Amino acid sequence: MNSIFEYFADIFHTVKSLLTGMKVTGRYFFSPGEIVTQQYPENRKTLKMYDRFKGEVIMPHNEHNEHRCTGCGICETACPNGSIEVLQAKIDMPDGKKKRIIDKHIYHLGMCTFCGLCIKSCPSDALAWGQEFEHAVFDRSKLNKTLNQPGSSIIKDIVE
Amino acid sequence: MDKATLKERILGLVPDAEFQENKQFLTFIIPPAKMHDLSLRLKSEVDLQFDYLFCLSGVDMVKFLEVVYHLESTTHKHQLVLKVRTEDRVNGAVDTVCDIWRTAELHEREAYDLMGIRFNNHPDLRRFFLEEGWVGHPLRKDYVDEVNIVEL
Amino acid sequence: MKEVINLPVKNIEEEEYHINMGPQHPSTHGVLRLVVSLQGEIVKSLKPHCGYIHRGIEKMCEKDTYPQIIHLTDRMDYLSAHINNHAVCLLVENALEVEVPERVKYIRTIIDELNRIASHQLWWCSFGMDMGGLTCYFYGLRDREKILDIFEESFGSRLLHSYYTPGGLMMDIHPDFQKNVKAFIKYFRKKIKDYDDLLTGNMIMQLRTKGVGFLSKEDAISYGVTGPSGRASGFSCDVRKHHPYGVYDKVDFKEILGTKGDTFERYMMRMNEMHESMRIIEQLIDNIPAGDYTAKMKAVLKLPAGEYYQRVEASRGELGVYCISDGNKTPYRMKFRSPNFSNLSALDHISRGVKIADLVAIGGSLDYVIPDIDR
Amino acid sequence: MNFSIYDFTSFNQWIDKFLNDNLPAFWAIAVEMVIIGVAILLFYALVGLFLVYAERKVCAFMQNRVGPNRVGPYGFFQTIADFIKLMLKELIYIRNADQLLFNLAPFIVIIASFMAIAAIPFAKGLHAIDFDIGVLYVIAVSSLGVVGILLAGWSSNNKYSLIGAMRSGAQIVSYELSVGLSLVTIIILAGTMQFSAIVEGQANGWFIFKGHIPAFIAFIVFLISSTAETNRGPFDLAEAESELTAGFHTEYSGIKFAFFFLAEYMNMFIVASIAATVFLGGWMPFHVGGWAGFNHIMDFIPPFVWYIGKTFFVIWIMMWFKWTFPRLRIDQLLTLEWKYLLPINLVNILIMAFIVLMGWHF
Amino acid sequence: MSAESLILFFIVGAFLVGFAIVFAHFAAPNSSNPQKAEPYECGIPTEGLTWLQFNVGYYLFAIIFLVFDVESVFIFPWAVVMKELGMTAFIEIVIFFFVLGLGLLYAWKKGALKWE
Repeated sequence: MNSIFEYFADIFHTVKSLLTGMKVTGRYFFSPGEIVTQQYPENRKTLKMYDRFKGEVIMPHNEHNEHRCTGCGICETACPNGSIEVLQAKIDMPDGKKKRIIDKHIYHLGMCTFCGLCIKSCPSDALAWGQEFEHAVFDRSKLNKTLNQPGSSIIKDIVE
Repeated sequence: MDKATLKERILGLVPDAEFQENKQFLTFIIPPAKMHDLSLRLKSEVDLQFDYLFCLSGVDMVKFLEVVYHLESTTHKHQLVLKVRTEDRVNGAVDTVCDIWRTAELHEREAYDLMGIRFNNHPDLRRFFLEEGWVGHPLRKDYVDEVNIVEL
Repeated sequence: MKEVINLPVKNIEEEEYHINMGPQHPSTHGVLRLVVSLQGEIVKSLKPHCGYIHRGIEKMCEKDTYPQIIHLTDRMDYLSAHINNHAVCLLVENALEVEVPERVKYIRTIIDELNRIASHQLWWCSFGMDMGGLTCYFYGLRDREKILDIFEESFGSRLLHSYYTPGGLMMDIHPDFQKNVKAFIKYFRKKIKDYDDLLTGNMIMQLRTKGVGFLSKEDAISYGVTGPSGRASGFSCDVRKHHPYGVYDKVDFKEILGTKGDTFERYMMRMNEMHESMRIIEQLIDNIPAGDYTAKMKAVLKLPAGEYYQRVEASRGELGVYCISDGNKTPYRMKFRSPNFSNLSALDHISRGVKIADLVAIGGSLDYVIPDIDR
Repeated sequence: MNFSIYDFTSFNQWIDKFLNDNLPAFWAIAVEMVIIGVAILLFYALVGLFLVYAERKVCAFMQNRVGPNRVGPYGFFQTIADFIKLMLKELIYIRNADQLLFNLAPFIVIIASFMAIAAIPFAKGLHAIDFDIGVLYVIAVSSLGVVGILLAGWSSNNKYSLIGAMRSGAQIVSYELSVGLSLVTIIILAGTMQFSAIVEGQANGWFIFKGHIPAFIAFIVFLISSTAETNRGPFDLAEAESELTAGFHTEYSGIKFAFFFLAEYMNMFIVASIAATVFLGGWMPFHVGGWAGFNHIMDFIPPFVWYIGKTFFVIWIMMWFKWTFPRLRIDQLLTLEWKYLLPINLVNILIMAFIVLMGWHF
Repeated sequence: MSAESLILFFIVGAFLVGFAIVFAHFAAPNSSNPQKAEPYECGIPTEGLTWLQFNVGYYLFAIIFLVFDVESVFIFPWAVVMKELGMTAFIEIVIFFFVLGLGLLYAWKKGALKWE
């Protein structure tokens, strides 16, 4: 007798638990306001990334096409993957001395793991995170970027 | 059991164990021949009960290969580090402990695969990560692979 | 005279055959290959084959400086990236005997627990999918998104953060961090009821998991099965309790311990841990002390020669970092005792004699992350 | 000619008469056949395409997603795009597969569903064949499709497929019984196996209300077991994607795969229409005793709409099942049938017979 | 329409599948290579024979199914005429079901309804 009671109790509990589950999905079915899908390419205009979003490493330039990079190469040694190459050039200073400045700051985006050590280690805060995240290209060589813009120069008050 | 008494206890079990200074754990270097016996007793004796092998690492110290066993007792909460050394870099072998601590089976396979330390009586000593027929053991200091290892 | 033909008598009971679950299989959560010996639908034994995504992180560590190692540990168990980072940071701090500011400890603890919740959410939805309930997957990911948004706001990335550095943090938390975390806890306490209604209470799921895939306490200890999977068997292995780090010694939380050791118990462990993690966060979130977000560290970190071992409780079990330093700025040998590696070793033992559908459920309940096994 | 959308009988007779008047007898039948064939084919394709779309939308809404929304308004043409894609995909021939059986399997699953559709009454006068053993016929034919699944799994030369096929074998031997017996419950009440007569019998109330408790239990049992028979929902063990990757159709590609997919949806449509016909009054409108005005409004809705509405309601419930529950294990599948559904069914039949004898039904 | 027209449905179904497969055969690209023809087993070559003796765990179920399926054929005609025959039919079917139920109960108790 007891087992028969258990048999029906089983059926009851099973049906009850299944209905509880169906209640959840049923509720979401009838509440389209809960939909969380983002319509990505359409919402490109309104899509705002967070301020600290790590899209890529950039070198901010001011309106006079000046950056803060001295070309010291600390970021190059800090990078664990070798995704930064700093090429230096020598220029003649007015006082006759030769001074090393940055020629090209090459950033291999394809090798970057976004650890942020270059930005953290930079003594003159020349590097920063960019918000751009649509990095897909057809040719891998396009991922090698030169961060300092052509013709740019260093901001005057940066001391090494 | 505190460190001092545990030290006495281990030295009582294996008199020729070599004590090694370490701030964190009590560390002993055990002769390879005695390792299996010692492990059995470490696990079974009531006041020791080292039933949890929480780490097994192979280390290449260039002069010798070393297997490091990190042990803990879940009842007495004391820890112990044992080391076994073998100087033969080609056929160097130590006794397996995977019949005592089952987790050692995969850890020993890993150590064999990457470090080239053989384990006697291991039930299934094959390469674990690398494919059969791979030449060399990558975690060794003298391993060269110009294709896959890129020096920056 | 009649010819007597001797037909080979085959015993069906004995005939086994092998199928491969993985490397490209919907249930393996990564590229793990399990060669399963089957007899009918019953699993006789299985052999794991790993290494499909082995990256040699331990070898790479030998040429990286300590701050550079952090970004490699992210990529081991990518679902508990922060906790992996924490292990290496603690190792370096303890070796150098650096006292990190209280603020850092609080923030790290909160973020570890958030990371644990996020990881368990992903486990929950993939477990549901393994059981055949696809809807679970979307609910789990929907709620995990909220945590990832908090992470992204504070550290800029969603999965691989590299947020901890030896001595502190990369940057201070976002000003909205506390507010958002509190909002999330409020939100998730509501949504976790859906989880219970949809899957936990479901009779089909309970029938499929209760009494299936039993692992005894002795075996759990012997196999080194830690984390929720080990605690389901009654193996008290919570590193947060036994070897406290961060501010775990200051918060009040229970170590969730099970007794039955079956698949359902392993499931319940993680469900309860999510509640417990929320409790921990609630205790800490309003009390983050003011202060610096990093301790003063030298420019080049050199660990004194010697051996160091650091254990933390990652979301899947005990993560150990074993480091041998020869006094240089790079470690001589770095070994990660990854929780999934040990948990995987018990899979063969657990799954003998179960059906192939149960194997998937057991795999889901052990919750292995393959990059952590392969390292 | 005058016919109404409420009764297709006169329309059929008109076509029949028109053809017979203008053509010799043989050609009249031939043209009639072609018309019916094209109509059925179109209907079949439309329902199949719509159901795939509906399934994707329903599961999307249950999962807080939007679902297909790229092709056409609200993604309405998504399945057509999918169909074109599948038509243009390569058919891969598997080494060592049993080519004959491998190619035969999609034929069997599709033909079985076509044969089943023949007996379903869509509206008054709108059914192809009105068997006097309609219920028995539909049960017999719809279970044929599983043979196709069995063949597909067996012939694929793939271990996952084999396990899937064996599981579907277990499903055949179990759930056919429950489907049959739950329909018997209603046949007792209706006293006939002819679909048109069953529907006519529900003019003054659907059987699910007329037979109250036993009819409702029979409806539930029918829903569960027919879900299992169509390899759907929590019973999709033959294609359990987390265990067997895709089960019996792992090796099928392109349009052959599409046919399994189509057949699954059509089988769902068939069992849903049987449920709608037998339990929910087929194309009969919903009436409430005494509410003359309400009943009149209900009568105004064409029978075909009633029929489609009820069918899609049942289909929606089956989709709801699928997107809520985790999958059963094979032994639980058999336990459910033999230890729960079968005894309940047998007792239910007796209760129903007793109620009918005593005249306690409405 | 008469039952003979069932053949029409058969033909339409066969036509649909046949036409689509033939169409796909011409319209779809065809580039065969040995790797493509391999049966799918998670990217690993299948080892051993695929058509193996499979230990079906539901052998006994199949036998019980046969019994019940034959019996249910008797139930259908009874169900149709049940109303007319009245009480006699009911009592007869109760006896019939009793025997059937005993059989099921016997199988249940003997453990035949357990997956091996």
